Amino acid sequence: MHRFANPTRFMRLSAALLPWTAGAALALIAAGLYLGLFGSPADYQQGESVRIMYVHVPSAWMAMFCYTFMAGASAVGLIWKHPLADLAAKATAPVGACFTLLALITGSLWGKPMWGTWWEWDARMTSVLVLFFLYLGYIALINAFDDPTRGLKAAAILALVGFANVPIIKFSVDWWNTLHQPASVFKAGGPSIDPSMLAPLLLMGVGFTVYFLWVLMLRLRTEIVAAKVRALRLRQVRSGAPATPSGATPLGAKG
Amino acid sequence: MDRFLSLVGRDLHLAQRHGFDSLLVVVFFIIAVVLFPFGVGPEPNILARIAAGVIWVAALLASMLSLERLFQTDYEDGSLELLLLAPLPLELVVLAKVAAHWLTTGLPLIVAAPLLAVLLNMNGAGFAVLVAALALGTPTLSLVGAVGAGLVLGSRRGGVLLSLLVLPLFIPVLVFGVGAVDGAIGGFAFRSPLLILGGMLLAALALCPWASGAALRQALG
Amino acid sequence: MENLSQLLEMGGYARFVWPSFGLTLAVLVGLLVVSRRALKGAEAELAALQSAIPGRLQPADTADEA
Amino acid sequence: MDRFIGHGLTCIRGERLVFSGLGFTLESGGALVLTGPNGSGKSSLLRLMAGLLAPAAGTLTWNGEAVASDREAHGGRLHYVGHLDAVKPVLSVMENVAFWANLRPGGGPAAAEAALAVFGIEHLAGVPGRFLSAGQRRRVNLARILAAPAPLWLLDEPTTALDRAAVATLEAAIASHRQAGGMVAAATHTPLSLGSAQTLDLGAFETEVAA
Repeated sequence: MHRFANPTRFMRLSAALLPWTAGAALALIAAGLYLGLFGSPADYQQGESVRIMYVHVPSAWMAMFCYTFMAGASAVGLIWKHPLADLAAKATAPVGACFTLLALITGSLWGKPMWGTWWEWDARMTSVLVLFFLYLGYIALINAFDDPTRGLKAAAILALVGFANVPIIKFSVDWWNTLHQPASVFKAGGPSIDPSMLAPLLLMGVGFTVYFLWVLMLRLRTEIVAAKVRALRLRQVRSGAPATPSGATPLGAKG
Repeated sequence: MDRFLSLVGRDLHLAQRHGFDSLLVVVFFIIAVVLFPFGVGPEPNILARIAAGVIWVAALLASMLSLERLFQTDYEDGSLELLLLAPLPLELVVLAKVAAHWLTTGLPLIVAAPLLAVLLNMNGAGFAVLVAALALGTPTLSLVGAVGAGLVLGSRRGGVLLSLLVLPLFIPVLVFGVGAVDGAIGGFAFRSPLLILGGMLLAALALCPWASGAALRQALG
Repeated sequence: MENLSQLLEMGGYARFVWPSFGLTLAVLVGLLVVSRRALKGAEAELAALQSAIPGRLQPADTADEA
Repeated sequence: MDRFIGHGLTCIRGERLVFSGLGFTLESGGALVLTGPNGSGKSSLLRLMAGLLAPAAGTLTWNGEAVASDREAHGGRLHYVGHLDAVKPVLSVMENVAFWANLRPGGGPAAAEAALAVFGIEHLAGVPGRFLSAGQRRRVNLARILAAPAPLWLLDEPTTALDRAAVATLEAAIASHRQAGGMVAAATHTPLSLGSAQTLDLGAFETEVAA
């Protein structure tokens, strides 16, 4: 039973883990950046511009990973009614949206020297763009209600509906793309990737994942503290004690 | 089944008593399409090239506009609570409301579409496929939209929010709807996009009433 | 010195490579700063409220489940 | 003999724990009056009993069977009157009542007509809902529950906007419903005289705020 889900365990665990994730994320990303910028060769076709890959590809991975994580957390929240899962989904959304935006912008910066245009309506970029819209819809829905738990529940359903749609959207964008542009100028990455390029890529990928956990814990702690603040304000209102001036707080639905 | 039909009948009856406000959606559809020649110029070749896409995009926007009211009035006047408590599955209630919504908005769009195709100088080969694709696609739009309409109940800014939630989910219907028409005009296969549209309709029929029901339950809980 | 300028030039792709890395770092650092600040703000508000409410030191909501 | 039992019910609305550990037993012919200050959860309990809200903990059973296991069956055996009257402004009084009656077993136009007569609004049968006063709308909503039989009535402030005479009519309707083996749960802060009713004071189940 998680009815009165007790966040103290999470608070204790995350407090212990925070410094470690922070250190690991910084170290991994720093190592990845170093290898990516200094320790890896330029591509024989793409020259130095291939280095954009070391931020672009991990961002795109994280864009997908965060959405999957968000949908999974939403499912846990809907099925087992675990409030921490709902909050985790909520805390993930802005991080995922940031990674998606980065994937789009760095992709565009990579596309300009490679394809000659800032934006190519190729299947991958287009489906990432749609993914970005899905994130925006989720964030907008979760913030659209005066009662925070109401937004969490609605957004959880949306996350699952969106997740079910991701493969359909991907499929239709692929189909549409082959119909409209039979041959793409750019063949992604080539058949195999040199180990000297794989190392920074993987370092950045793992680094971004640990960074995500770091920010997720920070945001989740914020949500829990904010819930406590709301609970205290509610008690203040009910007991008739004088309210402290700062910030109005939405109250739960009336009984 | 009787109860299902009486639910559909009630919504149709309500639409009729409201003087078929929903037909305004068709007027919007026509105006939106008519704007394009002013925007891109009156050259027949260009218009013919973009006709299918313009008609589909306008149909998407038109059916989205009308979705906001799908559950809203019943939510505001307390009818939705009573429908939730009616002795029939909530999924059927959703399906009945979607059916009535499609009959009052989707169907008129299909009727108006060939007329607009003429205005846009669309190749005659595309007409029948356009109607078929709309007939398969617009019910899917209503079904997917019903999920969004349930989710935004009681939120601030329901209408704008609904479009943000629902339009990305409409993209597959748009892709295959336009694909079928362009295929018919260009002389290549239009059967497979039509079949995919049909498949999406079946999947939406199976899943959306359920998701929409879950949305309604949490909206009233 | 030559190495550095070579690095900065990025084989002529400098204006694509550096913005990519710069923007990525800026967004990630920005997200982190915003998240941390929100946490500090919430914690400060909680502390202010807890000291403003007389009586129990430990609020009921951190107590174990009933 | 039907039995409707709630056990160990906990209700959380938003982030507020409204009540916890609440129980009740209703049997055929019984009545339960919910009292308590504003926000103590009278409406929430009625919505919980109707199945509109899921309890955060605890069970609701009807003749020993969990209510949550078959929502449609539970919906079929209850009438719920909430704060809103569910009267469509463009439909006539008769159409409004007949629609809800037709959705349920044992309801129909004849029963709808009789129900209108009970509440003294048969002369309004052809009038569209938008012309009705608040009191008339409330009577239309109450006529709805007479138009199709259901053993359990859940009434949330049913006397709102009603005059003395209409309240007396409602009391008589409830009495005959109970005589026929029905049961009633009602939240009210105006006195509604129900003979031999149990009273449940929700103020007693009020709990500290939950996070």
